[in-house]
Amino acid sequence: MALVQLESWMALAPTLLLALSALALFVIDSIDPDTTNRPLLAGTATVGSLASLAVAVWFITTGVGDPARRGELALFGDQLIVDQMALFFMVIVAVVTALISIASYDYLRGHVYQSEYYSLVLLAATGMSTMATANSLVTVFIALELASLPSYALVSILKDNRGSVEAGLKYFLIGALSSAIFVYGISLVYGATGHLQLEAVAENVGAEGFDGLLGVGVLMVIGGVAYKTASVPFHFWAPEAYEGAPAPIAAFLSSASKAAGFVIAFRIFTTAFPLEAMTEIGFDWTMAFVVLAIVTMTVGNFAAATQENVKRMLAYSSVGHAGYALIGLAGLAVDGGQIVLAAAMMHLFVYGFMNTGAFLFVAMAEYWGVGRTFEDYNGLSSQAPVACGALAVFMFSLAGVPPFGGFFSKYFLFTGILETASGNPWLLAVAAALVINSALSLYYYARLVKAVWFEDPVAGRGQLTQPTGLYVAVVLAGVMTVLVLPGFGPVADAAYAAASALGP
Amino acid sequence: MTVAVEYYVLLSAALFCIGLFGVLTRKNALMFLMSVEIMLNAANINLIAFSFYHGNLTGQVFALFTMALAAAEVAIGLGIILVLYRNFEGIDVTVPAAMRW
Amino acid sequence: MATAFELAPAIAALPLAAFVVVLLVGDSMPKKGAFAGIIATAGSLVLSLWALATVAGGEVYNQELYEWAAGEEIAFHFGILIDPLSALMLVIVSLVALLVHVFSLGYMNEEGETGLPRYYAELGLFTFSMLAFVYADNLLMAFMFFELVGLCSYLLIGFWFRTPSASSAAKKAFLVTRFGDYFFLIGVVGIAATFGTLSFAGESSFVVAAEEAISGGETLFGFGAETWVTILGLLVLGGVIGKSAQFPLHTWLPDAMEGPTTVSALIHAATMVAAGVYLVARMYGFYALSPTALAIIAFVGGFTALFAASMGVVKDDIKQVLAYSTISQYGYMMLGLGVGGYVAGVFHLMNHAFFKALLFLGAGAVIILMHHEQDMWKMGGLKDQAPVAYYTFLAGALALAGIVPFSGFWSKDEVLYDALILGLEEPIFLIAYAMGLIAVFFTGFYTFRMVFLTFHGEPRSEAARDPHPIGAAVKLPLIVLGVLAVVAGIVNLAPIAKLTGAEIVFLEHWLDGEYGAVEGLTYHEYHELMGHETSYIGSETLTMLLGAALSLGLAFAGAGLAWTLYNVPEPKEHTRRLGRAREVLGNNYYQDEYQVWLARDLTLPFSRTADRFDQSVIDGVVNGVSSVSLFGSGRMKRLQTGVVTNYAALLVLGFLALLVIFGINGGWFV
Amino acid sequence: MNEWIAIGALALVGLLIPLSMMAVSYLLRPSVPETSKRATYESGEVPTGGTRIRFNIQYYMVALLFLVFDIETVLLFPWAVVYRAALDSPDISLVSALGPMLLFVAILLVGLAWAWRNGAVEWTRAARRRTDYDRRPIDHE
Repeated sequence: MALVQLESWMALAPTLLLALSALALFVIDSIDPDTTNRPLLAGTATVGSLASLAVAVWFITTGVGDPARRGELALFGDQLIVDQMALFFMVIVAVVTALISIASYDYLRGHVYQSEYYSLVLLAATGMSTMATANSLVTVFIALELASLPSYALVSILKDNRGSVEAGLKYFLIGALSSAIFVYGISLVYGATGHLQLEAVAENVGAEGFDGLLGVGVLMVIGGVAYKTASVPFHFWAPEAYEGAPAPIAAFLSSASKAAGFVIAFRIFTTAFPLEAMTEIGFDWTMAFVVLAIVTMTVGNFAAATQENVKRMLAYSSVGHAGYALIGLAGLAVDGGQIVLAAAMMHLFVYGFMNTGAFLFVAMAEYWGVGRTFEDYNGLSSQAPVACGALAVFMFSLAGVPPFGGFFSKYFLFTGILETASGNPWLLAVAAALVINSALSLYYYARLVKAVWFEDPVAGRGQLTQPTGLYVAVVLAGVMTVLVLPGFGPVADAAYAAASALGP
Repeated sequence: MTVAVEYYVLLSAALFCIGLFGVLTRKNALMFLMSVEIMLNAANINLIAFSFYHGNLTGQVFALFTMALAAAEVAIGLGIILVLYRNFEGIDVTVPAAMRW
Repeated sequence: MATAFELAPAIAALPLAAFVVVLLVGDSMPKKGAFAGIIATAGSLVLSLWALATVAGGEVYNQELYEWAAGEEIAFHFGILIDPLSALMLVIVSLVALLVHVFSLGYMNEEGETGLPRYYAELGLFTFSMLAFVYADNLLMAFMFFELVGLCSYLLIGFWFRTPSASSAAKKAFLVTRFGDYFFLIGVVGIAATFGTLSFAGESSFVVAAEEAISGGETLFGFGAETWVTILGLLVLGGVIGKSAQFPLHTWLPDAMEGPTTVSALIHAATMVAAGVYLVARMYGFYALSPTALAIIAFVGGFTALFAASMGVVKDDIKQVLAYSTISQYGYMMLGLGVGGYVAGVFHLMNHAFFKALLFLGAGAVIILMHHEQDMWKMGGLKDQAPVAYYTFLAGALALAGIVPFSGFWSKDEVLYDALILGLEEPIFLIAYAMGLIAVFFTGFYTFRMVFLTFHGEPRSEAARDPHPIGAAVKLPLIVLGVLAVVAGIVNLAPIAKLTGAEIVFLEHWLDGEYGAVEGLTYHEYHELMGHETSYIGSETLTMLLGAALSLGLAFAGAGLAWTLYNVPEPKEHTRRLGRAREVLGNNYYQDEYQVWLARDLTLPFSRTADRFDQSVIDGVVNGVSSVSLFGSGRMKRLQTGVVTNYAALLVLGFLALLVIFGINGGWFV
Repeated sequence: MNEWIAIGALALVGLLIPLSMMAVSYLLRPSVPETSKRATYESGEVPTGGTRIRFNIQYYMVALLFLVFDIETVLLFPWAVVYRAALDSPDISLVSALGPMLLFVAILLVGLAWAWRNGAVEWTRAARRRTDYDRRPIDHE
């Protein structure tokens, strides 16, 4: 029972709030283009994203999108849909955006384009939030571009910094190429089915006889989502973009943007391309995800293992985690694969905290100006024990060491596969790859912890300040990474509900 | 006289491959961008042709959106190329290669 | 007016309070904290008696007090279970603890020991742990206090930690019992994982759950329910064997004599060692489900009884003799429990608590008399010098030897009787019975050898001729316990009851819930669970008389042999006649040696080999894997050339590869 | 398929005519090579500097603004096509027909206002922005 009966379009409130905050920032900047009122700008962004978060959580608790309670809401002729999965990912996006906004308060000290920065972040978040609700290839593409275009600008927002510009250029060029492939794939899917709305596509798979075109088109769509989720072979932009971008933006892209990429992947492949019909026309797309998952996690983790630059290590690890999340789609090959899908959603949720936190720690290091390599981080714990404690939590959680959140999601992924995949050698291979890569990942994550906690401090490092916003964000992310442990029940329930509602 | 839809697909595929060829061979950032635009337009051809073929307008409308987004992409891209030029004194996309491995 | 049960937490809390107080301000207290301990244990005793009376009035108490961890499957809590068994044990423990405290006034304070506050504090903690263990209502809580008991005994055995032997004995006691506790812990985890509960009593107890699992024919962890219950029971039994010093983990106990004699009394009579047997009695319903586990208990008990008694024969140190007698007597209890004699086992536990406390305190008195000399060959003739000590010690000795009508006779006889009637039905148990029976002879012998060497004959040393006087604080506990050792048998005069038909088996009725008990924890229900068949020689009475006569005869024979050999003015070391056997016995069957050998010559080389294997092969493999990984990593990241057109090319190549694979596979191009 | 023959013939003719004219010209004309013929400006002007000069940044800004509004009309187009029909339909109110587009234009106006205020339409470059950003160089050498 809600207190008020809301219009159905109000279900988009989490997204609309983000968009409104972005517009509000434009208005603020129009009124005073020279403003350096950081509390106002960061505050607007934070309040907007927190409001979005609150509304999304409220919707989840009141049963919006729950088929058994208030029902899924399809809007604008089924172009958008607000269901449990949409809300789940809206929460992830809003949380990460809030953390980024808080952290950027300090990071942007002295920056010229502050209001632009925040409004671009919020516009990108709007795009990601819309991706969560997109239910048609049209809206998927528009939302994806709405998320991508501000991201290009954000990565290269340090206009006088060659690294930032190089990162932005590479991100943009690969992004443009990928979106061209994506939209071409969409056009082929449209050609083969005559529709762009996902359910309608599903009904017409194989009906028009362009089976080969449809196969190529679907593969191109896979390419599009692989780009957005930084999966091999569309991952090449990721290491550079994350390394060169301002650290909060790297956090934003590697957490929220990746999650948004996965939500469209989950949506498209569970709704538009029913596995049975697709297998009939000769494309068992779960096989493609099996291959992508194994290759992605292997490439990501192996490349991360010998990095010297912390941010780049995290970037490659982010690629590796994309591989873990891809398992969710690979797992749909068998009956009951929703468990694996739900585990992948949980992993993305936890990842939103731990990875954001890790990148924000790097942001803090950049703020301090201590350097970028592992050696530069040596002995930071003696000067900033709290932040370094949080870093240790992030690293161990990313590696999947109990009792942190990352362990549980990975554990659910693993047991999920084992439970459902009995006899499917491909999925068992995925499970084996998961274990091997997790073991390898522990090596390089632990290396950072060792540098920070056990190595002697670098000589001659000056006093480190305590930037409030960054500290708050890092500690918040750390606390959430730990708190996910007792709170895992609700998260898991939400993920299971979202995944089972998708049922093929 | 109508042209069979397969020919449109062939045309668009050719256009797509031309664009792809440009992407792979051109070092100039602007040429890179133009090649991507060609690829996007290849998709547009597909969309419009199939819209006609299926007899619904969805594809045409989506083609309009694609054009709009392509324009927005170009706007962002030109901005990035501009700062590229400022920082690297040129718009050769192979020059910025400091970050690797 | 609070009821006894509402005050039940105070039974354990009082000694804990004493511990805290003495630890903090003991140095400035009169008698270095002894009075605090005495008051606390006296309070515990009073409350325990009240609880006992309340149970006698037909009430029981099974209350969860505090839940400290709760999961979806299982919740861990502290709680109190006061039923006939635990009420009885509470009284025994608090009584012995009180008397030990009082005795310590004479033994420790007057001897001018240093570190007394520590001593009394540890005694308090020890008492607290044991009392809390006794009325624990679940296995995990029991385990925690079981461990705490072990810790306290470590502290107390090592009280004179400056002497190397004391500290090493303490370590040994700790490590050996800990070895058993590992199995216990695994058992606890196993039970929790299997049944989702650790409660001893009530509908949701693991005993009930196990019973249902067996009757339901469930398969647990790949085993049949009964097999699994047996495995769990045996795991828990590991802790019991360690704590109650049963073969083969008994080696710590003789060494533990390095502690103050008062501590030995407490450890042997009522706390540490008793904890093991008590645990078996506490979860008897669980063991009753597994005939195999019971049989193992019986055989371990019977064997230990004989084995330890035989070693007691050749010891020269008075405390060593008592130590081996303790091991032996606990063997009897295990035997009794193992053959289904729940009442007999508990009865012997109670009697033993009294007479062993008496004997140890008596030994303590002798040690005071002898100016801290413990070698029996240097004693003699103390009978006339210290009559109180002599007569009380004698009462204890008679009870220990099992001479009618002293308390030990009744309980030991009942244990043997239960073993006999079961053995007549299932002859395998006759072996256990026989071992117990032969041990009676040894017991009679070594007991009276000890008595005669200590008190009779001529003084054989300067100290024995001029003994140190003993005070009232020493005599009072001796007298109390002496009386109890004589009369405690009254509570369960089963043989007389059978002969006359009089209703005087109070303990059996007590444990059978005639006065009130928690459902499921009564003697006859255990009996039903076990379903032991028994048979008799002729009639029940005849069997009973025959058994009693046999054991009594053997006891007298042993005592008589001791009389002839040692009740002479100048006894000689007849042990030489044993020849090589003496050496074996004197060296405790080389138990320590083989365990050291096991540890040093078997385990250590094995560990070294394992270590070498680990360092060479495993590490080699790991290092190999990691260098391959790192090499692979170096190659893998070279893909990322930094040139964006290369990325585009690789991206397209990757996509084309996918397209070719899936396209050909799916037949898209035809 | 005979229509295609006509088209093919047309294409052929279209190709042949310029090629043949170029061939004829090549055969007829005299060839007198001379350096001044290679100069950029045969009038004698000597060009200075490179052919690539830097345009004022504001060209770019204006071009972008033009692009934005150009594209806006593209998106207005389908709306305009159905607007009249929507108004005639009894199911669709004026607000729901006009509202979304007004909202769209309003958002664009916010963007325009922002661009205006930030100097995108000022022809002379505003020198108010400091570019001392980035005290934390992320060098990649």
